[in-house]
Formats: sequence, structure tokens, C-alpha cells
Amino acid sequence: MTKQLIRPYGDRKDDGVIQLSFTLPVSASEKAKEAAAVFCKKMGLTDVKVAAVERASEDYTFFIVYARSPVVLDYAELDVPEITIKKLGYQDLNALIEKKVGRRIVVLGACTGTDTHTVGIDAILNMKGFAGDYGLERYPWFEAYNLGSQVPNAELIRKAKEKNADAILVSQVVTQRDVHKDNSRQFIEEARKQGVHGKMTLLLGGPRVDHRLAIDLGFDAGFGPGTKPSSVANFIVHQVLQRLGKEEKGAHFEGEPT
Amino acid sequence: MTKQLIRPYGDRKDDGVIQLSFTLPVSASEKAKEAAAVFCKKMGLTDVKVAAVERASEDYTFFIVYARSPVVLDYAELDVPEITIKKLGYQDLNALIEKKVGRRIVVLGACTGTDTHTVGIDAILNMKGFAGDYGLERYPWFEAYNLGSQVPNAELIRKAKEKNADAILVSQVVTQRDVHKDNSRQFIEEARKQGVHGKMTLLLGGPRVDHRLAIDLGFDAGFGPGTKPSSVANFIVHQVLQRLGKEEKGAHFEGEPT
Amino acid sequence: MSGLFVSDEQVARARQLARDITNPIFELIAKNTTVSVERTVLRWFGVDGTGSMGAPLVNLMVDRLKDAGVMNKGAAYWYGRALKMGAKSPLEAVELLTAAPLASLGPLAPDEEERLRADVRSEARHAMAELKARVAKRNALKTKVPMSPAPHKYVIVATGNIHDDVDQARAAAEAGADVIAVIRSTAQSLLDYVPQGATTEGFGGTYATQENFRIMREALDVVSEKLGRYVELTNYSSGLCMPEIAFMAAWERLDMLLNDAMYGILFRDINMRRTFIDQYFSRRICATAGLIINTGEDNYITTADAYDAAHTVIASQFINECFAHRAGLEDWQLGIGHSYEIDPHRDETLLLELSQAMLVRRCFPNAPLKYMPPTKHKETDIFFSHAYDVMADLVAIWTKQGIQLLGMMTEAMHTPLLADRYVALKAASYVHRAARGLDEELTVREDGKIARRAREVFGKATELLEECTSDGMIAAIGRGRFGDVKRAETGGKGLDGVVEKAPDYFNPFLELMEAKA
Amino acid sequence: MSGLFVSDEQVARARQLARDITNPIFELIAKNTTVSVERTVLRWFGVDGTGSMGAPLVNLMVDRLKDAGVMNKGAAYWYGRALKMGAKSPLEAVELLTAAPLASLGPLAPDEEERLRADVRSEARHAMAELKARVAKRNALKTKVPMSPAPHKYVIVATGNIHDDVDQARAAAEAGADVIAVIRSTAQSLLDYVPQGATTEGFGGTYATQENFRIMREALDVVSEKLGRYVELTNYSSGLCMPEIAFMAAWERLDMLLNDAMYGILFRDINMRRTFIDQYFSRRICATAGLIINTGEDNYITTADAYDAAHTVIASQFINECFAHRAGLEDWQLGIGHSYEIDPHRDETLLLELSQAMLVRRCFPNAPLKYMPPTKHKETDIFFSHAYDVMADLVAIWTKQGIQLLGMMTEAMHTPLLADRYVALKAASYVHRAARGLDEELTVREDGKIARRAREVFGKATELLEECTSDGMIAAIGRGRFGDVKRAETGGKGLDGVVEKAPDYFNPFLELMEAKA
Ligand code: B12
Ligand code: B12
Ligand SMILES: Cc1ncc(COP(=O)(O)O)c(C=O)c1O
Ligand SMILES: Cc1ncc(COP(=O)(O)O)c(C=O)c1O
Repeated sequence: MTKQLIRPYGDRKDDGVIQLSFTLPVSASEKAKEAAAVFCKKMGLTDVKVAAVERASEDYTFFIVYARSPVVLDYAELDVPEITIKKLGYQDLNALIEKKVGRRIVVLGACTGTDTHTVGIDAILNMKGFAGDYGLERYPWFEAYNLGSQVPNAELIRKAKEKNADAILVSQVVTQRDVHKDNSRQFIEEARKQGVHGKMTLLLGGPRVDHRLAIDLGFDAGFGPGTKPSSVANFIVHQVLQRLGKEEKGAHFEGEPT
Repeated sequence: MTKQLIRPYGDRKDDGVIQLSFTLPVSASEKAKEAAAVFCKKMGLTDVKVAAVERASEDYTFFIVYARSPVVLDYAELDVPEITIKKLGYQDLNALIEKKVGRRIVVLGACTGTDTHTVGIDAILNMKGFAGDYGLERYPWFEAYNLGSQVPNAELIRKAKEKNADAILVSQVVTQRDVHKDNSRQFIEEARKQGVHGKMTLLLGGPRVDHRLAIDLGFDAGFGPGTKPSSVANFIVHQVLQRLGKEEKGAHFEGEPT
Repeated sequence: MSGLFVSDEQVARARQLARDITNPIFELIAKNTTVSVERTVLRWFGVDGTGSMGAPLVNLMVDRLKDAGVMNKGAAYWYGRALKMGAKSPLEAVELLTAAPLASLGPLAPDEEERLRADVRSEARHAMAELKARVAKRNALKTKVPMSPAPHKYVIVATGNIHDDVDQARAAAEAGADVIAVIRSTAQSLLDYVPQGATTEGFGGTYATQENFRIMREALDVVSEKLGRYVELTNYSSGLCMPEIAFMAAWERLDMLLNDAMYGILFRDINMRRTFIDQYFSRRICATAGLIINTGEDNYITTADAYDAAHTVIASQFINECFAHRAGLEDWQLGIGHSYEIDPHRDETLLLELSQAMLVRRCFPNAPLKYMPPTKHKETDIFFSHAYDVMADLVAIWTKQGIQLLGMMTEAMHTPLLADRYVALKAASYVHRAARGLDEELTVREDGKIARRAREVFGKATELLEECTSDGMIAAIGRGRFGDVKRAETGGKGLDGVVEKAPDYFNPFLELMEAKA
Repeated sequence: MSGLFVSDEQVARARQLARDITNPIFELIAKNTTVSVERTVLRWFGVDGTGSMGAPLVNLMVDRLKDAGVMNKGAAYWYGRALKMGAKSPLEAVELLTAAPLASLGPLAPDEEERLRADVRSEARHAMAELKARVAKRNALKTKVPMSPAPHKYVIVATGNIHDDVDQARAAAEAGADVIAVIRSTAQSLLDYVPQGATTEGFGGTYATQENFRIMREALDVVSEKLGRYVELTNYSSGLCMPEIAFMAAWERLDMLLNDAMYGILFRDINMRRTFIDQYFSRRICATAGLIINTGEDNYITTADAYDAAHTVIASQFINECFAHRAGLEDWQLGIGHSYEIDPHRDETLLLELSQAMLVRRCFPNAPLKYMPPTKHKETDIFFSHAYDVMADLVAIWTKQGIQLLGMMTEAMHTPLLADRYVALKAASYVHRAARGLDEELTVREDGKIARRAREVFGKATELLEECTSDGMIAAIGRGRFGDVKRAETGGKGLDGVVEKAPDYFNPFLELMEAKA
């Protein structure tokens, strides 16, 4: 594989120029400026220009720096798993469910824990949908329940078992101190305890969620900012087909097909 | 000396949080985002959050990142030379020149080379001055000549010899590709050739100039953004007194006294 | 000068509708009390601290009263009984009562009952006097070091740790902040008690505790003196403990309080009745202590679309205002909430935002108003988000907002870093300085898009108010008219904390506060 | 609607004053020619390339004519003589002339002289036709893929390397730029020749060469087609080679040109006479080729204080307009320059900037206008600088500027990085989208601060124009009335390049261009 070495582009190819800003707990002065420069040099940066030394307060100084980074990257070397499969439109997907699954797919969703940010999960589940893309409630071949926000993990899973759901959708928006990760872990534990893990498709979503994170936490998939309901719908359908053995494992859907 | 370890302050003491932005020559995609993350990790950053992946154009992607830097700095350890001496006001300084020098101090200034940015040197020399601080022309005990811009180094030095000046003030504003450094070096060579180096006080100034740089280039001092004419006036007077042996060497003026 | 858009009659009509809408709710309020109202009464008498299990004493005591089915007489009454039984201190009172077989304790002789109430009333008067004295202290400092002109720049601190909060609040004040808001940990509004003491762990915010209030106000007093400019402090009372937090805020000399008649219902799924009753008592306290309240209509357009739901904001503001006036709050105390939230990808959003902000001004000419920045459509591109906030800064000064919450360029990512606040304050100071007086220079054409949009929004708001009058507030909320959120009268948290008052229900503080109204 | 501020009579009077001021200068222009005018004539005939020492052939040839003291007859005449001597190509013509003992070459017989002129004239007509054809090609593309609505977002590329410039220009166009300006290397305007070929080294900019023009315009043609939106290209002609660069720009189908009657004098210390004569011929070319010119009044308030010197901008604009009209330029071609440069630390700067921008609009209702961003008071705090630019974006759309140079958040540091342009374009697009139509919504009060300031500035401008009429332009410049810069009539660079025309001076291009006027 031929290398594709890349560096940041500021004013010219490969000049490596980057912009930084940070605050140091010292009061603004020539010495503070020097500290900012030393800080950047210790990060391996060169041509460090401490552009701004802003007196954020008596005890804090805000710096803006332009500098060059020596880091070179081989873009060819990176591989980001992006196994995408043809995404079906609203009509076709419903047709597919009717034909291959033969029954409505049941999904439950909620914003769990103490998180009250329902806009995200609503965007996925409610009729209205998101960015002109219908929500799951709108799909005749989906049976979608939106439990809203502040739903305890245990309760969500219990309800899912009652309705024997195909998938559970968990939304986590508040991420301070990684509370979303803790809460998600707790959800997975609970899912294991109640024996739905591995049986139902478990999806995690939120502004700081990505597929990798969700997998690591024990979910089947993760969806981040700008997710379209149709993407989620497609993913779920293929998961169901796989569980029914009507589609080979592994081929999973991620993001828009390119 | 007791250590004073500092780290960037984002949300909490020593969390090390910094903000970065840079452009990579790749088109926006999940892979591009990963590249940005890897780039930051290679710089030694942790908790890398690639916040924004902006399609700057088909071939370039602009990234905004928040991450933690492990770098810790001992602030106590830094020493930035700041030997300051009491700065005299307009009246007192004139009085001092009258008393101790006994003649008007002659200075010439210009924006040299192809640089036409006169506003800076004007701020130092012209009557009007800068930020309410009188320019050198205004001082009765200074004889100041402002040759304007685009003045060749050789010509400036020749004129200075004619007037047998005490100091030459060089302004350099355009800094692209370090043209200001090249031009300044060329000035110092010329000064050596014409034998004024070490005799006259040679000052360099401009937005990207600082004392350290000027010294390295062979000037007696450097003045950066926001310099007040009075600071320059004070510095020159003490230089003259030193050359006249009326003041011990070494005590040099830099910036406002703290 | 921003336009009139609608006639005084039309505005008066909207006010009348709001009054009609709130009438039935005030009957509900008059008939009932809640655990948090009663806990507030006890706190006011000085019942403080936590019990063996760490639960606040006021909770232990009120739960006891409730379980014994005697809370309907009012905690003040039982407090009086305890004193009669010889309690020497609030603490002893609690011990006595938690020990006593309340249910079986019959009434005293009529004259004794009378004396009991008289004694308790006089103690209440003293407690009230002490509160007033604390408020006077705040006002004295405010006159000594006056605030800078409006819009008052309001920034949020939310580290989760009160000591870091102080650090950041101080920095913000030095950078030009006029109001510091400490936002609460995500879960707090669902707690049916107020945590105790200084706290150092919270998510998305810091717990609202009386001690945290004290620590922060103390720090800001020092900063205010140092800067020669009074810096206000605010916190959030919405939730299951509205009245208690209002009391703590008043006692600790806070200057403002987020206090909305419906936020808890819509955005925290707290029971309607509970919220309506609690908000009344908490607002009575705000009125008495001269606290400025902030309402939360801005939240509606984070769940509903800001363009489509613009009228729900106006309708709700009239209702919130009415609830406030009927709790004794004066216009200068009404930080009526609205915001700059229209999707920036639409055309002519500045015209639309000006229209909305001017309409709010026109409807509430004497209220300070509380203007919120863009949040929902903020991007992780901090440079764009910063530019977006600058336009909100412009609308704020142009339409003479009293209180402006400054947008943060990192809104779409995390609670503000120290530097984010600095950047926002510097930009807002510039925009305010640059655009001050703009309104006097310009006349908005009554036949233009701004005016037409304002009339359209006001018209729809009036229709919604009419719907609420005819079908009732509860039905309207049931239909998701506000913020697209549907709630049922008996749903949500905290309904079990509502108790119908007995005929001889006793609450001397309420008496005092309603008397002066 | 922005205000009228002053009466039509007052504006007409200012125009008349400008005409009186320029009269004596047009006498000077009529009497003299310059080396760069004559070089332009030769270029137009197709003389291209460089000599052995790398100097452009046109320079070698014109210097030769000048040294021989025969340039006063016009390079066209000598070009004709060369053809008569049997030159088969422009190149041969140069060789012949540089060889011939010009001084001693007497005139031909009258009828021969006549025929020579006739032949040269017809060649000139063909050359003119070819230029027109190229211009037509540009206009065709412009109609095929029309531009987006004004303000046209103008950004600068300045890497010093034309190939990097192309890269960045393409990126800028994709990010929304409507106009690409390639700024020149710092020294170029002082060169009395135009460098040749594609260049890859420059300081603070890239050399303006015909090849660089071609490369960039070609790249932008591709981008325009791709985006279905025409992207304009501009460069800078001020300096010692104004007419030549204007010709190259016209030939290479540029759309705009920075072209000011006085910039060279004030900001490059180029001799007055030289500049006045050069600007006339260069503007004739712009008029013929349908190039939009940009004047440089914005520069005045980088050296002088923007508040104090506001009137000098207006006065100069009337003068620049008059010079332009008298060179055959029409209103739609006048990108009259002004800028948002008032110190942001002052109060009410938005009012002041609006006042100034509206006044310029009012004085030049049919000109596109070229609005410049804040530069001098930009801070190295990129977040502040970005906010500062956003306010300029607002004024630009509000006051309907035709061309808006976008401010860069790193203005105080370096020439724009690729990302800086992206950030500026994204913000400007948002502000333009948000505020479009604002002007129609508002009426500026004629008795307000904005109007009063506008009248004050206009009044002072008229006084300055009166001073220039009575004492003459040259005296006024000598007093440093414009941009606080003092220049003397015989000072500065390039005076030696000015030569008085002989009675039989011959310049067929000038004839053609003046004829159609
Ligand atoms: C709207 C909003 C609110 C509203 C919420 C109303 C509601 N019922 O949802 C209100 C005003 C009530 C609110 C309150 C608070 N908020 Co809030 N809020 C926001 C805001 C402005 C927008 C969030 C939003 O709606 N985005 C739009 C949706 C569509 O995007 P999304 O959530 O990312 O969802 C998309 C994808 O992520 C994905 N997705 C999301 N979930 C799921 C789930 C599945 C299964 C799938 C497949 C996909 C998926 O699909 C969606 C569509 O593409 C953000 C700031 C911002 N601009 O992001 C702050 C923000 C999220 N809030 C924040 C905070 C701190 C709070 C408070 C705790 C503050 C306080 N103490 O008062 C409170 C309490 C909240 C609580 N207890 O949880 C912080 C969180 C900080 C952090 N990173 O931890 C933010 C980031 C603001 C900030 N910078 O401080 N908030
Ligand atoms: C005003 C200005 C101009 C004016 C200059 C008018 C004039 N006669 O001065 C005009 C419009 C003509 C101009 C033209 C150009 N400019 Co210019 N200009 C600026 C601008 C906006 C402000 C500079 C200024 O006046 N600052 C105010 C003064 C007071 O500050 P100062 O110079 O730093 O001076 C202070 C201190 O540095 C110190 N000091 C300075 N000199 C000295 C000397 C001594 C001895 C001492 C003691 C102290 C001292 O004291 C002063 C007072 O505190 C800057 C951007 C910016 N905001 O900085 C660009 C800028 C400097 N220009 C720039 C460029 C590229 C140009 C051009 C080359 C562009 C072009 N190709 O057309 C041209 C040509 C200039 C040339 N050939 O040199 C770039 C330089 C990039 C770089 N780092 O190399 C800048 C940074 C803009 C940008 N971001 O691209 N410019
Ligand atoms: C009126 C009001 N109360 C309270 C809050 C915060 O509530 P909580 O602390 O429950 O997140 C908000 C949120 O902005 C609000 O607008
Ligand atoms: C009218 C005009 N011409 C030319 C220039 C640039 O001139 P130079 O290339 O000499 O720096 C400017 C600078 O902005 C200008 O305004």
C-alpha cells in the first residue's frame, strides 16, 4: 500500500501550522507569555508564536498560539471500519420487513438515568423525525414506544421484555465526567441481569457517542450527532434479519452509504 | 526554590484541557475525523475529542479539537529577564537629559526595506505619539527625524552618521517568511560595515519583535506590540548615559516598571 | 424605537385571558399544601441540619406528620405544639414530635390553641424580620457598589464543585460578568429534599444547597467590593423543592432565582398540582425578599421549533406573569424568559428574532426580561457558534433586555470552560458598547416583515390563551401546547406530596406574606 | 431604509467641486505621457517576453526611446517606424528600434507619416477587437453561471506562490467566496517593470504577472463552472505600472482591479504627476474592458484616525469618482472604497459605522461600493477579532454593499490561512442570510445621532473639497489632508518616467478609447 503522508495545512502545503488556545493559572505578564511558549515547545511544537496573552482574570491568563507541529501522518495506513450496506428508502424498508420478517418490529426507546434530553431520542422515534427524515413511529412496520426521559435502566429493560421488543434505544446526552458511560455500563449490566443482552438489539446514541464507543460498552451499535432515523431503522431491520438467520452476520450498517 | 507546577485550566484545576484547530489536506469523512484524532494523540494528547469536522473544501477539512495535554510546567523555574529601572515621566526625563547629557539626543527612525508600515514608527516618533503618550518629536530634549517607510538600510545608516545620531530606530512590520529577520540582519551587517554598530544605540521594533529576538539579531533592544514612546525614550536616555560613562552598564530598561 | 405592533387593548385582553386561566388554579392552590411548603415553614423557624441517616430534619419531621395524616393542619401548628410540650429549640421540637403519637394527640382547649397560634405567629414575625434584615444587607451593598447598565451579562458556572465554581465565578466577574448562575446537578430537581452542606461532586452542575449558596454569595460580595460593581448571584428553584430553595436563596441573599410556574411540569415531569402549589409559595418568598425571578419559556423552543412555537412563548409569558403578580411579585422582579433560537440556516432570522424580542418588550414594557442565547442550533464549530452568539448580543442590547445570558461558543459540547466565558464576555461587552442607543435611532416600519410577523405571533398567542381559558390550562398542557410536551394532571413525580388543607390549616408565614399583598 | 441625511443639492455641489478640483489635473494628463503608458501601448501591440538580461522587452524599448529623447512622439509611432523598416513581428520591431540611431532618424514625408499612422491605427483597431473578444468571453461565462447576490464576499489569497494561491482560491470559492483577490508581494508596486511568468516567491503576497493572472483566472473558470456560480478575480494595479497591469488584467479577463487615483502617491510615495497620468490611461482600459475598479479610501483611516478622518474618505471618494467618470468608467464599475475601522473601544461605534456606510451609500447610490473590514484595531485575540468582523458583516448587508472584503480573525498576525477564510466565509454567509432585507424594515431618524454624525461628516468633507478647489489638490496633499500623509509634487518615485508629449504625439489606443467616450 503506497503511503499518503499528510501534515496540517496552514498557509502552504505541509507547513504543519496549527492553532491552540488554553488557560494557565498565572497572571498575565511577560513571564506568563514565556510559560505558554515553553508549554507548547514541551508538546513538541516549533515556530511557536504566542499571539495573544489575555488577562482572563487576576489569576488566569488565556493564550492563543500559532505553531508548527512536526507530526506526520500516513493517511493510507488508517483504517476506519465503515462496512456499509445499501440503505433502503422508507417504502422499500417497510416492504422488506413485511416480506422477510412478516410482523411489525418492536422497539422501545428512552433517555435514561437522570438525563432529560429527549430531543435526540424523539428525533429518532417520533412521527416528525429529524431533518425531514421520518421517525420510527411513522413506519407502519415498526411498533415504536418512546418512554421519554429520566427512565431508570431497569424499568426500560423490564418494559422491553413485556413488549418482547426487538430493540432497545438508549439516549445519553449529558456527558460531563463521562456520566453517560457509567450509565451505559449500568444499562448493559442490567441487560445481562435480565437476560436480554445478546437477544435484543441494543443501541446507544447521543452527541458524544460513536460506534466504537458503543461497541466497547457492550451495545450492538452507536449513533452520533446528526443521525437520521432511517439509518437507525435500516440498521435494526438487518439486525433482526440476522437474528432470524435470514441474513449472514457481520454485515452491519453504519452511516449513510457512500 | 519551591516548585510551582502548573497545567492548563479548562473546567477544573490541572485538567490540562486545551483547544486546537487545524486543517488537513483530506476530504471530510469518518476517516478524516479519525486522522485528526490520531494526529492529536501523536502529539501526546489524551481524551481527544474531535469536536468539529468542517468541510473547508473538497480537498481540505478543518478540525476543532478539545483534548488534555499531559505537559506539566514548573513556573518557578522559568526566568524571563525583566531588569526594569524606574521609568521617568515626560518632564523629568527632559530634565535628566538637560542635566546629565547637556545636549539634545539625536535619533533617526524609519520603516526599512520594502516595508511601508509607518504607523508603528510614527507612533514612536511623531508628536502625536501613541495611546496618549507623546512621541519623541514632542520632547524638547530629543532631536527626532522620521524618514518614513521603504528606506534602504544603507541610506538610513548614512543619514544617521551625517546627523551623528545617538540612536537608530528600525521598524519591521511585514514578517512573512521571516523577511523582517533577513532585513534586520542585513541592517546590522550594514551597521558593522559603516562602523556604527556598538557606537549608536540600535533599536528594532514591530508587532513580531521582542527583546530577545532583537538582541539575537545584534540590536541593543527590541520593542513589540503596544510599545509606548516614553518607554523607548527612557531606554535611549539610559543607553546614552551609559555610553557617556555616566551610568553603569547592564541596567537596561524593558517595558513598564512593575 | 421598536414598533408597537399591537394595540394596548389587545395586550390588555391577553392579560385578562391569563387571569381567567389562572383562576381555577388559584382555587387549587388555596385548598392544598405540599411537603415542600411545610418543610419551608420549618426551615424558616430555624429547623436545620440532617438526621442520623443524613436526611434533612425537615424531611424527617414533615414525613412523620404526613404519615400520621396530620400535615393538613400545617407544620407550623405542630411546631407550636412541640414548643408547648416544652421544646427549647427547633431541634428539640423535631425530637419531641418525631417521638410523640401525633395521630392520637387531640386538639388543645380553644384558648390554648389560640395562644399557641399567637406565640407561633410572633415567632414567625421575628423570623420574617430576620429575613428582611438579611435582604436589607444585600440592598445596602447594591447601593454602595451599583451594577453596570443593562443588559446584565449573565454567565453560568457548572463545575460540579462549589470551590471550583467560586474560582470561576470570580474570574467571570473580573472579566465583566454582572450575574453568576450556578446551575444544578442534573438530578437535583427530581430530589424531594435539598442536599446539605458544601458539595464537590455534581453532573452538569453543582448541587443547590444552602451552604453552597452562602459560600458563593460571600465570595461575590468580596468581588463586588473589589470591583466597585455589584455582581448578582442566581440559582434554580424549579423541581420538587421550589419553596425550600426559594427560602434558602432569600436567606442567603441571592439576587435572582430561576422560578417558572410550569418548567417543572414540562421539562422535569413533575406533577402539575404539586408544581402549581409549590411555585405559589416560592414566589411569595421571592416577592417578600425582593428576588428577581427568571421564567423558562426559552426552554419551549428547544423542544419545539422556535419559529413554529414562537406564539407559545408569548402565551406562556402572560400566564407566568399573572402567576407572578398574584404571588405579589412586581414588574421589576419579572425576568421573563425568551431566546434567540431560530434555526440559523433559515433566511432573515435576524428580522424574525428582532420581531420576537421587540414583541416581548412591547408586551412587558416594565419587566427586565431575561434573554437567552442560541443553544439548540449551536454547532461544534466554535467559531461559527461565537459569530451566532454575537448576533444575539446585538438583539439583546438593541431591544433593551435587562438580563442577558451569554451564549458560549462550546455550547454544543460541554459546560463552559473558564476561557469560554472570557471570550463571550469580551464579545458581549464590545457589542453592547457598540450598539447602545441603536433603538432610539431607528423606527421599525409597521408595514414591514418584522411588524407583520409580530402581529401574526401575537394573534396566535391570543388564540392559544383563549383555548386555555375555555378548555383549561390542564387540558392545554395535556395536548402538548407548550414545548410539544404532553403531561397529565395526575401524572409525573411528587403528587403524593400534595395534601388538602384542614379547615384549621395554619401557616403564619403565608398569612404575613399575603397580608402585605 | 437608511436616511437621506443631506439634500440632493448638497451632493450635487460636492460633485461639482470634485470636477473643479480635477480640471487642472486633466490638463497635466493631456500634456504628458509616461514610460508605463508607452510600455502599455507596446504590450497591446503584442510586444511580450524579456530580453537577455531578463528585463521585459517593453522596458528595453521604451527606455531606449526615452534615452534618445524621442518617447514624446509616442511608442506607437516608433513601432510604426519599425514596421516601415520591415519588421515582421513585434519582436523584430524591438530589435530594429533598439539598433537604429533613433535620435537622428528624421520625420518621414508627410504622406508617409500619414500612412504610417493609418496602418498603426488599423493594427490598433485589431488589437482592440481582440481585447473586446476576450472580455466578451468573460461576460458570456458570467451570464451562463451568474454570481450570487451582493454583498459579494471578497477574500484575499497571499501565499507568495501562485500554485498555492490557486489551491487556496479554489478552496475559498467552494466555501462561498464570490471574489478572489491575489495580493501582491510587498515590493512590487515600487518596481518600474512588471515581472514575467509564473512566480513562486513573494512576501506578503504574490507578484502580479500576466502569467499568474492567466493561471488564476483559468482555475477560477473551472471552479465557476463546477459551482454553477461565477467567481470573480481581482488584483492590484496601483504603483509604477498601473496602466500595464490594467492592460494585463483586461487581457486575462480579470473582473476587478484595485485602482485608485491617489493610493500610490500616499501609501507608496510614488510621484503625483506620474500617478495621475498613469491612473488615467489605466482607468481608460478598465472602462473599455468593463473592469470594476476598487478605490482605496479605506487606507486613509489606517494611518489617520477613522473617527477624525471620516470626512477625508468622503471627499476623496468624490474626487476618485470624478477621475473615474472622466476616464469613461460608469457607475456600475465604481467599487468605491470605505471601511469599518473605528476603534472598537469607543462608544456607539455601530452607530458611527452605520452612519458612515449609509452616507457613502447615499452619496453614491448607483455604485457597487467596496466595503473593507476592520484591520488596524484587530487584536491577536482571534475570538474577539472574529466577533468584530461579524459586526462589519452586518453593516455590509444592512447598507447594501456591493463588494465586501471579509475580515480575517488572524488579521493582526499573518496573511490568511486557509481555515481563516473558511471561518470568515461561514460567518458572513450566516450574517448576510440572517439580515438580508433589514434596511427595508427600518427608518433612520433624521434627528438622531446617526443622521447628525452623517451631516457633520458630509459638511467637513465639503469644506475639504472647497479647500482643494481653492488651493488645489497638490497643496491639499502637501498638507497631509488625506491619510495624514504629506507628499510634494516633485517628490516620490517615478517622476523621471514622465515625459511631455510632442505636438505630434501618437497613441491610437488612447484615441480609440477617448473616441467612444
Ligand atoms: C435542548 C437542551 C436542553 C433542554 C432539554 C429539553 C429536552 N426535553 O430535551 C433543557 C433546556 C431542558 C436542558 C436542560 C439541561 N441541560 Co441541556 N441542552 C440542550 C441543548 C441546547 C440541545 C440538545 C438537543 O436537543 N440537541 C438536538 C438533538 C437532535 O441532538 P442530539 O441530542 O445529539 O440527538 C441526535 C444524535 O445524537 C442522535 N441520538 C441521540 N440520542 C440517540 C439515541 C439513539 C438510540 C440513537 C440511535 C440516536 C440518538 O440522534 C439525534 C438526531 O440526530 C444542548 C446543547 C447543544 N446544542 O447540544 C444542551 C446540553 C446537552 N445540556 C446540558 C446541560 C448541562 C443541561 C442541564 C443539566 C443544565 C442544568 N443543570 O440545568 C439541564 C438538565 C438536563 C438533565 N437533567 O438532563 C449540557 C450537557 C453538558 C455535557 N456534555 O455534559 C449541554 C451540552 C449544554 C452545555 N454546553 O452545557 N437542556
Ligand atoms: C495599517 C496596515 C497597512 C497600511 C499601512 C499604512 C502605513 N503607512 O503604515 C496599508 C493599507 C498601506 C497596508 C499595506 C499592506 N499591508 Co498591511 N497592515 C496594516 C495593519 C492593518 C495595521 C498595522 C498598524 O498600523 N498597526 C498599528 C501600529 C501602531 O502597531 P505596530 O506596527 O505593531 O507598532 C507598534 C509596535 O510594534 C511598536 N513598534 C513598531 N515599530 C517600531 C519600531 C521601533 C524602533 C520601536 C521602538 C517600536 C516599534 O510600537 C508601535 C506602537 O506600539 C496590519 C494588520 C494589523 N492589525 O496589525 C496589516 C499588516 C501588517 N499588513 C500586511 C500586509 C501583507 C500588507 C501588504 C503587503 C498587503 C499587500 N500586498 O497589499 C501591503 C503592503 C505593505 C508593504 N509593502 O509593506 C500583513 C503583514 C503580514 C505579515 N505578518 O507579514 C498584516 C499583518 C495584515 C495581514 N494579516 O495580512 N497595511
Ligand atoms: C426556569 C428554569 N428552571 C430550572 C432550570 C434548570 O432545571 P434543572 O436544575 O432541573 O436542570 C431551567 C433550565 O434552564 C429553567 O429554565
Ligand atoms: C487601492 C489600492 N491599491 C493597491 C493596494 C495594494 O498595494 P501594494 O500592492 O502596493 O501593497 C491597496 C492596498 O490595500 C489598495 O487599497
